[in-house]
Amino acid sequence: GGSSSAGGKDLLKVGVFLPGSTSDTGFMQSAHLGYERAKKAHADTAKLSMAEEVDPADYEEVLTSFASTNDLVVSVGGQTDADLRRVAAQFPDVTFVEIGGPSDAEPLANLAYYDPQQAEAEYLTGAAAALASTKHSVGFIGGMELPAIVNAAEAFGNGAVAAVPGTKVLKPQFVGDFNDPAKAKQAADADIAAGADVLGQIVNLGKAGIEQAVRSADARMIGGPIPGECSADSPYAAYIRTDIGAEVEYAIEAVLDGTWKAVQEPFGLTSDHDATELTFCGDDAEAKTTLEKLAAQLADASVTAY
Amino acid sequence: MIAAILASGLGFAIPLLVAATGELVSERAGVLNMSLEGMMLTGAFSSVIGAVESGSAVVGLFWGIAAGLALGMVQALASVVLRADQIVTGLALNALALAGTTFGARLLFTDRGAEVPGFDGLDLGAVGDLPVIGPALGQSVLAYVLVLSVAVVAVITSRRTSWGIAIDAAGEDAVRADWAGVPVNRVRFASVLLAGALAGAAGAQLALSEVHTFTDNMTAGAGYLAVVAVIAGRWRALPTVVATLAFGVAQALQYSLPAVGVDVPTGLLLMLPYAIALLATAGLVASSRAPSALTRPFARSATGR
Amino acid sequence: MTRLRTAGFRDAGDLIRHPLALGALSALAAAVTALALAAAAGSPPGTTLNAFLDGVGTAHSVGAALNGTAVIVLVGSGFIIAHRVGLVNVGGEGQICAGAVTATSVGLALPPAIGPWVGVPVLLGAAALGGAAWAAVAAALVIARGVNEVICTLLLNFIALAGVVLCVHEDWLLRQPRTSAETLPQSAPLPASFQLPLLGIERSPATLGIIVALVAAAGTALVLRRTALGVRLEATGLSRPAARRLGIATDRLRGGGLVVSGALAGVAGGLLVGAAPFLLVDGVSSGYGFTGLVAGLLARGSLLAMVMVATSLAFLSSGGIAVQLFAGVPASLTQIAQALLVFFIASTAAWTVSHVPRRTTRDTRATGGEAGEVAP
Amino acid sequence: MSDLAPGHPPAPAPRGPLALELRGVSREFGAVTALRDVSLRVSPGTVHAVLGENGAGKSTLCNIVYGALPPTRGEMVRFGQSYAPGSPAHALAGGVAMVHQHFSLLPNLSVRDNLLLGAWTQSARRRTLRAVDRARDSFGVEVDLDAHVGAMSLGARQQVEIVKALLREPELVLFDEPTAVLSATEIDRFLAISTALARAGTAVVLVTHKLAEVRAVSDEFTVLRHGSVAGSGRVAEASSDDIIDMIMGRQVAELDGVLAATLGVADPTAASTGRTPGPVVLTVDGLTVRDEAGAVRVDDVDLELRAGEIVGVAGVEGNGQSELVAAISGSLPVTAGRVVLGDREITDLEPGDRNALGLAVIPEDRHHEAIIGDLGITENLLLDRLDEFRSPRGLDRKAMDREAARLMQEYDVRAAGPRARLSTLSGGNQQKVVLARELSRDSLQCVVAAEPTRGLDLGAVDAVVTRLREAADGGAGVLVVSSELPELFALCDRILVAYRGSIHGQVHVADPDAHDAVARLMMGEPA
Ligand SMILES: Nc1ncnc2c1ncn2[C@@H]1O[C@H](COP(=O)(O)OP(=O)(O)OP(=O)(O)O)[C@@H](O)[C@H]1O
Ligand SMILES: Nc1ncnc2c1ncn2[C@@H]1O[C@H](COP(=O)(O)OP(=O)(O)OP(=O)(O)O)[C@@H](O)[C@H]1O
Ligand SMILES: [Mg+2]
Ligand SMILES: [Mg+2]
Repeated sequence: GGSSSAGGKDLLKVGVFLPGSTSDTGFMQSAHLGYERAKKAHADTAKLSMAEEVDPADYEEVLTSFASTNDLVVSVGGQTDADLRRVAAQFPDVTFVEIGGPSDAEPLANLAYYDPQQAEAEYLTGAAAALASTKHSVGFIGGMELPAIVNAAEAFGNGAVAAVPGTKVLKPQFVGDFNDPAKAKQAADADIAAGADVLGQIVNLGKAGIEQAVRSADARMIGGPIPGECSADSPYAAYIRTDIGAEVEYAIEAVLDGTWKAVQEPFGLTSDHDATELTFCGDDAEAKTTLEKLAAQLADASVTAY
Repeated sequence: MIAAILASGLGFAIPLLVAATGELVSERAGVLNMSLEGMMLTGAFSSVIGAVESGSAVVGLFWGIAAGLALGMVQALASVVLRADQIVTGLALNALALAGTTFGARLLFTDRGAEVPGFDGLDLGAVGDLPVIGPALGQSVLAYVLVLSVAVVAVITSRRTSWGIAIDAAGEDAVRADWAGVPVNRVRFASVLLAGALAGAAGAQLALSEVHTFTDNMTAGAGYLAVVAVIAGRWRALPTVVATLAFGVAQALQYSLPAVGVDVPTGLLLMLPYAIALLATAGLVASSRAPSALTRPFARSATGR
Repeated sequence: MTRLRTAGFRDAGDLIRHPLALGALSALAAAVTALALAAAAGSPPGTTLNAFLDGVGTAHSVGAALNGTAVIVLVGSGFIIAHRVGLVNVGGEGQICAGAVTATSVGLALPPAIGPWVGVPVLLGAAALGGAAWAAVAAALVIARGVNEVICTLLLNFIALAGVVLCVHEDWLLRQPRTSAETLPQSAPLPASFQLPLLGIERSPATLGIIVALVAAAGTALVLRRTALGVRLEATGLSRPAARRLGIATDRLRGGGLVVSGALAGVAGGLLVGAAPFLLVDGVSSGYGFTGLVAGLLARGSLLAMVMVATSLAFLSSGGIAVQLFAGVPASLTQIAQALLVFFIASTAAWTVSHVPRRTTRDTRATGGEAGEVAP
Repeated sequence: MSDLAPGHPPAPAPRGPLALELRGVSREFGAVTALRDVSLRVSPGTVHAVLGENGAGKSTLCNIVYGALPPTRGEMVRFGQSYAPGSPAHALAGGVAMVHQHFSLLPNLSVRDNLLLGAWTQSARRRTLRAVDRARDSFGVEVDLDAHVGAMSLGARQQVEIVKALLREPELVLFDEPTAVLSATEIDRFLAISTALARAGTAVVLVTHKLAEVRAVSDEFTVLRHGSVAGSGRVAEASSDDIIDMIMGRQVAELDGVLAATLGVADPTAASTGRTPGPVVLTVDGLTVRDEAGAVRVDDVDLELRAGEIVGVAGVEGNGQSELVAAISGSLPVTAGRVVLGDREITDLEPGDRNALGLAVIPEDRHHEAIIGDLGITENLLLDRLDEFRSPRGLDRKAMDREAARLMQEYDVRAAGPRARLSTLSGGNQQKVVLARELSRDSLQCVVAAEPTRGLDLGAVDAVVTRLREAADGGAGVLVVSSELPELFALCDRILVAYRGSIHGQVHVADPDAHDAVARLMMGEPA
């Protein structure tokens, strides 16, 4: 890594790698929002650059060229893990952070793992869904069948049952693509036809499809990871905020003030980063208390998400 | 559940049907449009832009059709005028449409939250509650309009009309059709434009009726399926319709099976529509033959005998 | 389908009609359009070009481009073989996947200690078999059922892509052992014996692959130009009835051509899993099938031209990433440029050779690709 | 080279406006000059014959008048007004119709659809159908509107072609080699029609290779040679010898009997060969062939062919003779029966294996089955002998070209060189290439030839006939299917007549009343 160029004063050069689209209304966009915030906040201490929408075949090339021109490389999304580990090994004097990687991965000397713990978040959305459901039947729609998503789906079920025992939880659906609304819609249609009236999701742009499905069947869904506004006619029963951007900011700050450590850093409710937060729409007081109770239980680890 | 499968199956089948109808005419006239996929995608893309810009779904529809026409124009230029290789240019146009719309989406769709005006499903009241078919009927206005216009096209281009005969003649043997006084290349050009317009409309249907948004590569192979539907339908109208429905239902099964708790690996479900398409072609096509001049360009100066 | 192969040399060697000349012109047009679009996206041409050149300049990206070239060349060679017997194989994508899957399974099944001298050949052999088998499905449908080869190879692509998803998600298939709920849906990495040796250039990921590919291309050229088999393949492609009458086993050659074509694409799949990160993941073929088809088609049967096209396409895409990184232009710009390139070449090529008789099994005199029936 | 034959008055100055006049029309195809500065005048109510060898430019001329090809230079005038059709559609609208050398009907449309092609409006369709009746009433041409063209005999198709040409009551009709594929009776039928047309005031341009037809119906003639007008005049005032002289710059005296016969300038005389039939080389036994539709095309045919004899198969086109040859040569699957070559059954062998065993085949459809136009002469000649030219460094192209050159020499194939693409050869030379390949095999036992001289120029016909004779003299059995009766009589020792798919009878050419016998048999009556 050469922290030499960048005209005159010596800025921290940061490369943020977003393999997906920064306008996917999901994981990547949330990370991108953090990137923008950090860019403003550290305008005079750090120089940020980013890459979005990269083909799996090209991960390694992008990471390599990032590593050879930056001091800190933040790679967002578990799918980059294999390449990132190899590149990190090749550039010992560059710092690497992977967001959303396998939560059991071994950190390297120069590679830390930040875990958004979507599972915990989904435990809450499951609960919220169950509380909002009138038919006591809920479903979950995920994008790709990645471990993080599979676990989240399981947590969603656990949460639902924990909040309203006896709730019917449909088999989670994985449409194979986070950004295909047509497929997400069909999956949602199928779940609704199977009796569910509130749907949880981790499908970025796929949300648009689910939205159509629930609107036309007056069912409801859970929003997130980027929170929106609750309103009467909105099909959203609740929003979960899973702030990936917070982790990008945290990484940069950590390196800037030298507190960066090569560890597995959790960002869920159990952590003190408050990157996760659920907003339950409507004014059902006891539902909200139930949710707070569950959140507390997660925080003090008296229950596990999955 | 059956009802649900039918409903969402139809939702997927209608765009296929619309696109396939245009492609059927074009292939009967002797031009194969691999670019159907690209036409649909571009149609979806610009229909959304149109709808957002104008705030009216109908305007959006027309933008979609216009975009399909534009791509059809390019394909026709390549296939008919320049006599280029239809398969390569088609695949190239698909690549172009995919990259182009992705690029455009980056530049234009910065605010994903924006409301996209679209066509909502009809509320048919009592009809909608019919057993089995009820839900399937709750399609959008646009869907009904499209299916109707497709039917009209099918009638106008049937073997019973002069147009139909001319189209078949151009696709069976352009030289002799020309000798008989049929303006072969004009017929072909028009057919490709028709395919483009309908594919554009199909894209609009996908974007404005189904999901009210555009996402990169949102057609995800639907265009290819439409082409296959024509072949599986042995270049005849009704079998083609059946094929599109079959593909639609196959797609729907993909999600209905898990919903009812049947545990099938995602991979297998992803294969389903294409596997069915393959079996269909393998099972049916052999018994028929394609228009003899399919993918063969025509130029009068070259027919000196 | 036009074939300039003969035209380029047999016909009065009109330079402008040579594929390379055309390629140059079309490339220019594509480049200009791409730069204009980049400007629209807020990056002045100068910046874009610099970024591009920086991008293709580094040792790493050259290596990456070479690896890409290898894959494209293999698929392209296969395409040309099938095309010579009159079949358009658009199934490269699926055949790559098939090759990657068999290669991975073999690599993971065999004892890890057998050493690269055995391991790598075995890996590529397995890959070839996989690709061949997948193409054989298409071949069977084409020969036995008379299905259009474009359609069934195309459909088999989608099926194979889904097949990879299946393989990497199912524990009973190739998914790596689940050590925890976090185990990613991908195969375990191949042991060292099955990893392609690097060419050993500093900081460059370039592997043995490029050598393999060039050998394959050269071999293909030799067979097609210098051997009896080559002539028989061509005859079959030009007129099946006549070829059959002259004692050529046309069905076998057509089937064989498609299968060999698939085998080469399969080897390409082997290269992809045999190079870092040495494992099978969803989307392993990442569009190389179509790029290979493009290279094969644009070269019109000339393997030299094909290698050149393949190289430029590979460098184009690695430069494209740099354009996104350093000029902030969406990466899809390079796909746009590539698509335009293909489209321009394909269109103009047909136009420039339009009065050379096209292949038709009906009438050797028909020109402009039109076949007029001769009265029975 | 527009040399008028000596002692010929120039074409008379026509009375009244001309139905067609060409002034210095030329057409080039790249290097090839198809027409050079051609002038021609056709008056209404006359039949104008256009003669010439293959590649002389006859079809090109017709295509230009019909708007299917633009001329490179020159102008056309009709009834005093300049005429430049942009497309066949224009020509049709302008009262010009054409019947093409290679038929123009779409095989997989019905007759009705074929006739209605290009009639866009309902009224146009009705008018068309009325015109069909008119054609029947005034010229006696019958067509079955619902028949599927693909399933019709060539004679029947020809009828449809004519009806189609007459639909719009044209003032000028172009017939390009209409009789090349017709049987004797069909030819007479056709000639009658063209005379009737002329009487009705239509101008008729008749392209043909056959002098007899010219004599029969035409008033004036123009001869093309190598694209230029070699002569023209009134048929009544020109002697056959002069015309043939113009056509090919050769004296009739030099002409082979067969050629003379084909041209109708001499009576067919059995070429009395000193050949004595040897052992049986080809046995066909209960051969039956059904087409995809299941219709019986060849019906339980038995025949024996002996070494050194030439046997002809006559018959009205579409009576199964083509299928018979196809089945023997292996390009049609046999439904029942067996085919034996020498002492070897070949019923189920691939065509290639039959060749290897010494069966030479000259297929009817040259372009489709016999040659590969985009390959060079060398490849076309040696494709089934490639193994002989294997060398350590792959194929020995030089040796191949040498061998090809030798064969071209021997069989008098005229072309740029062994590497010339076959599609650039004239039909005649293409046919010579086929002969060279098929007859030069050492294993040669038996030759099966279908319409070997169709559409070929005289030089080529000469070559074909001589080669077939030599083959027989060399001890091979020769089976010839031809629709040219005189040719058969001149060439064969005996003639089998095909009728409705079976061999209806056999006639020895030596018999005095052979001709009538064959004629009767062809009509299905007993000999
Ligand atoms: N499509 C073409 N491309 C190139 N040259 C052509 C083409 N058609 C005809 N020619 C040239 O024009 C010459 C005349 O061809 P044309 O078919 O008019 O001869 P023809 O007199 O009709 O012969 P035939 O009696 O066999 O019909 C040919 O010898 C050939 O050289
Ligand atoms: N597409 C073409 N390209 C080049 N030359 C052509 C083409 N078509 C025809 N020709 C020319 O036409 C001539 C052959 O035409 P011709 O009319 O003699 O064939 P033919 O004997 O009539 O064939 P057929 O028996 O099928 O009518 C050749 O000299 C050839 O050069
Ligand atoms: Mg002619
Ligand atoms: Mg001819």
